[in-house]
Amino acid sequence: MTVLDIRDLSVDFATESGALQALRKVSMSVPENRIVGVVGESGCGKSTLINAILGLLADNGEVTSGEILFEGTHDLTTLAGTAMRDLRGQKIATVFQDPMGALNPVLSVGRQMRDIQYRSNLSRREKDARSIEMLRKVRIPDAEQRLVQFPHEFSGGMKQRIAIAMALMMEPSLLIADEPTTALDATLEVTIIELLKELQQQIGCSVLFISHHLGVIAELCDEMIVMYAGEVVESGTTRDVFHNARHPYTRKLLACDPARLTHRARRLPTIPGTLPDLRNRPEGCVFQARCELADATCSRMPPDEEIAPGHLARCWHTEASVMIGAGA
Amino acid sequence: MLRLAKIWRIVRRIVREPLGALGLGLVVLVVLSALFADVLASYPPTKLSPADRFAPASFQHLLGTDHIGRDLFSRVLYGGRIALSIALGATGASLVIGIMLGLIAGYGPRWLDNILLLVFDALKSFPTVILALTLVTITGPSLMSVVLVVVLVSVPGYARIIRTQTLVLKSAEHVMAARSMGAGSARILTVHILPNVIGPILILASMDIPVVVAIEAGLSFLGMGVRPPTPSWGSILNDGFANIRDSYWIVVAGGLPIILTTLGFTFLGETLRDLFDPRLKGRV
Amino acid sequence: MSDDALLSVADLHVHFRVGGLMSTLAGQPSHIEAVAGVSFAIERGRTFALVGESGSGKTTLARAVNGLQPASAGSIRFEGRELIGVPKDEWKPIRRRMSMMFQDPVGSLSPRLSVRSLLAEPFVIHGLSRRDLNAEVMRLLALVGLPSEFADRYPHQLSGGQARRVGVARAVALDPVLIIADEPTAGLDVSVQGEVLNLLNDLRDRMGLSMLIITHNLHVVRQIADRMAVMYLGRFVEEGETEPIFTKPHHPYTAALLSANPEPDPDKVHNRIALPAEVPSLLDRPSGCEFHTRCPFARDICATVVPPSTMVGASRITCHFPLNTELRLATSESI
Amino acid sequence: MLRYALKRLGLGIIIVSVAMMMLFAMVYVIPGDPASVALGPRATQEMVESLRARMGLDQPIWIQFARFYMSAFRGDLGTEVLSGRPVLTVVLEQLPFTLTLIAGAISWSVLLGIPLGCIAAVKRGGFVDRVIGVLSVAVIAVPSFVIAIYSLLIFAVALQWLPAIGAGEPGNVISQLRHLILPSLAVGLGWVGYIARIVRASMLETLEASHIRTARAFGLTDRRITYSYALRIAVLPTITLLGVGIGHMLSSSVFAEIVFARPGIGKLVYEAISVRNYPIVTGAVLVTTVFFVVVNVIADIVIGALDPRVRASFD
Repeated sequence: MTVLDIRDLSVDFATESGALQALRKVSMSVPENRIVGVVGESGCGKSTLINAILGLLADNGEVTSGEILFEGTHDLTTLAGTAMRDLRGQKIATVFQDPMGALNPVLSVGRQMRDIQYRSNLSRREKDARSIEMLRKVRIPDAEQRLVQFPHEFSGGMKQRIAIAMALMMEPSLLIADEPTTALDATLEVTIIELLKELQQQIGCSVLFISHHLGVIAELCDEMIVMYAGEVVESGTTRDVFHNARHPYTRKLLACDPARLTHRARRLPTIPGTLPDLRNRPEGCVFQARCELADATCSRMPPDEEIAPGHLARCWHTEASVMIGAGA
Repeated sequence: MLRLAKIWRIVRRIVREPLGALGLGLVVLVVLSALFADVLASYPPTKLSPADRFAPASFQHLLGTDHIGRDLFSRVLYGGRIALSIALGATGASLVIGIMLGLIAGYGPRWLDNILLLVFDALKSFPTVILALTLVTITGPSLMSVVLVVVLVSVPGYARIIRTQTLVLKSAEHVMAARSMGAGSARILTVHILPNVIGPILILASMDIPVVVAIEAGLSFLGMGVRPPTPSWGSILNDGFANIRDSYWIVVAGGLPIILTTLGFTFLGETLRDLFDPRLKGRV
Repeated sequence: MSDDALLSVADLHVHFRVGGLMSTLAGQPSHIEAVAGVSFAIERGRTFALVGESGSGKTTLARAVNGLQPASAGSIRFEGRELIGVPKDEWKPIRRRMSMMFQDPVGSLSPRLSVRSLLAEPFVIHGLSRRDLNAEVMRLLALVGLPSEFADRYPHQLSGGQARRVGVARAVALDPVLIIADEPTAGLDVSVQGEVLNLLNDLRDRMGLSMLIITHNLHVVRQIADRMAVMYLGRFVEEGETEPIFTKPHHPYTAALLSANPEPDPDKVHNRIALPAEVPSLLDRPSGCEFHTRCPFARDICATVVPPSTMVGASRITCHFPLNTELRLATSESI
Repeated sequence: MLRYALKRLGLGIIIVSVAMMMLFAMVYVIPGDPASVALGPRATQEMVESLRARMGLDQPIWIQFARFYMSAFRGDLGTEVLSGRPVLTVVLEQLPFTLTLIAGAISWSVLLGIPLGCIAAVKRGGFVDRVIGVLSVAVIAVPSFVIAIYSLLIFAVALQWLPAIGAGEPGNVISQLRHLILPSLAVGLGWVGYIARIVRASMLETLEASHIRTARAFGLTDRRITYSYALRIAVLPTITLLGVGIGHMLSSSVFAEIVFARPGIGKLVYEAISVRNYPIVTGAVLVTTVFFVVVNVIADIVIGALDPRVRASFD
């Protein structure tokens, strides 16, 4: 079964200088019990995608086409307030990037963990016991004592653990993790990733993991999508995308990652050029201005070419693209 | 020419907001009537005519006359001159002093900052009017005393805001960058800090003009402001208050210009702030 | 440490005051040592990288070298001159020879100044405004590969990469011999990081610059630095040539940092050195080896005896039990 | 918490001391001899001299200051020149009237201002928000003494609904309340605006914080998010504002007391000034300053109790 199935999703933002198309015809799915990564650089539309799924788009944002099917039945783009709220926290949980701001500063951690269990019929003591159990799962030492403490009394890494504990407390079927390790140091980052992986297997939920860090995606995710300027340019299993990328952008992005260079290079690879203006999208392929393979065909919208079963690239030149970035 | 076009653009943006249009209209009305008081007034503001005492509003006396027969309309016009010049002068002086002290406190050594903060806090802990009354008893009621009171009351506020901003900017990376290049304190304060803190404080100061108008009128109402017979809205209220039961129009004549001026400047200031510094919204 | 080094730092300490009178009276420490006895040297034309996690004291160390943060003890020799104790008004000529770049690409540019004024600023500060400033601005823009119309833009109109280029231009404006760069690639996308590192490498080769790079990003270090030092709680745990440290780290902390780098290959099997517990507070430094609270190889002696600083191979390390095997962080296994 | 409170109290004491220094400087150092002023132009040289000696004015300046300081800390603010009654007694007699007035003003402006601010924040950008916004600005702008005079004119003189003068019969609560309505209206009206605005602003700011986004992502109800998660943070600035606002209210109450001929500190000072009764003036200024500082210390302690971050930052 597919937990999350997004089809042809487009989102526009109204701005003073005209409509800005933040997402264009985004299709992706998160199968049951899998970890799906979303990777892309700033401005690629990762945050818009999450906000659209959670129904938390800013007031000037609007879904102009497509649907977001959750567990095959609910279309999240049309779900009304209360029904959406019932899904959030219950079936869909989220961990955000900024561990410092994610918890309410004037309420104790225990109170906040109790509050999100408001739907259950447990007594206050039982809810606290459940909170302690979750805090232990994310390896917070002295969980009982720490329940009465306030967020500022925890370090950044601890706060992110608490956020994960809260997200997984109701055993959701989908966990959305929005760059949960970006603000953390490298040694903390790997422990959080390992923790997430372990808890995902324990609970058996699906995870949508957003990151700009290719290494983290490679290590954690089963499948992945690559986004550029509001479009999914390539998707497939992590192995397919890393070993056999076919979209020129994906190939260049992978080549840029300095972690691939195990020896000192004369020149580091880069992607010359800049993102297109999303208020004024180019006709056809969104990457053509920065692509050396671009030709006349690229001014028409490229198809989602199937490279292998489940491996798609939105490009006219998926055959020729294997030459790109090969030198790296 | 460029400047004029820029000002015109700002005016058009202000007028597009209903509140801004109302505020700008009132301010223009008050300023013009003060500027052209000698043209508009049909009587000298201090001319007594005992025969016409306590005359209600009529075509001869648009707002009536007071207890010694002076024409209230003329007094209101000339009172506007006093109110506006004190407001501008005192606000300007407080701004200059406040900005300087704020920069010193924020950028200077820690001990000086601590001393200045204590002085600001102590000054602010005197209730304004009681402080003003005490001061005026010592210096005697006069225009300068009113200015002095305003400066004492408003400098701590400006200085504190500038200080906080300066403290934040002091460790900002662009200031560190300038320091690492060898820039001296004078350059850092004038080029890298002041331009970034002055905008909000100017808007706040423009919103303080009605407060100054109120302080002047209030002191004059208590007989502690400008000396009679100089016309002031506050002293008109004072004259009228003694006769409130029989001749209500005197207090009406004294109060209305105060209300219109404070509302006008406040509405204008609010609109300016919303347009140019939305971050300040809700600051009081 | 050779005498002809451009910059040599010896036993440098930097203190911060914490808490007020009350906490001092309550017997709590009134100072923390952000940098606690650090020595290193940078040769002319070479690049030295300081690596560490947040709170390790690397930024404080850089600021102390530049005189922005007063040092409390030790020595900093730059071009043969002792910098500690130099009076405030004599720093200016030194800062002309040594420039600094700050973390935030946009935030380190004064928001109300145009790119033109920002680029002219070094000349104005150093009383060189008789030069043709416009020509200098154009020269600098060309040097960092920005079109000349950027002169009239303001910082908020620049992307991170463009702002970083302006920062680089400001840093090299007066032909310094040393550039101190605090996280030069922080907040930039990977495709832009490469551009900035290429630019820095180019300029170093062309202008014969030396660089002190502060970063938490190990890939940056490998691509740009000749020597490196790993900092933990304000001290160096390992210092030496970059390449040997990457292939054969001797300090467990260095090894843990290197192993904490997820690699962009889904088939890699990771042999991680996991670090338990959290970084201790500087207010409460551990006894003995300060890393022993998190070290997976710690033994009894580590908790009590401060390890000596020793040379192992080409690196200077501070550890009782240096690792001595080739680091095999990840092994490729075809599945 | 105790440490935080003690620290805050210590700072308060220092501020009062500095304020006293300034007050002393203002009254005693600026030219004009209080003794001759107090006795009037017809007093003989000996009379002035003897009063100067009685007031300690013949001593060196620093001794005068030390005396002033020491006796003030003992609660001795001197005696009134003419009646010979202790100044503190005279001032404390009047204090309750002013406190009642301020308490009245605060209670109705808080009761009205907080809900209005919440409504405006929740209905942000709508018609109701705009109306509340304009009205708040308007009532803040108009000076309280003009409101006092106009409300006297309208409700007491023209309509004759409410009494115009005094504080009501002693012991008769109804009469006292009726006498309280107009003055507390004049003192509190602007505060309805202030409070509504600050509650609206900090409410909006809080609602945008990322922890509120987290709370939404956990599916908490809008009611709970607004009134339990956000309002708890949004009222904090209101408490600070009220602490500072006590100073403004003391000022407004001077006017209200004079306009409505109501006993109180303001009226006491005003009358003392017109007869140049200096000890009363300094005494009243000191008492109100101490009152102001104490209220602010309490406000800060309340905030410390409600916001754990503040407590931590003070350690």
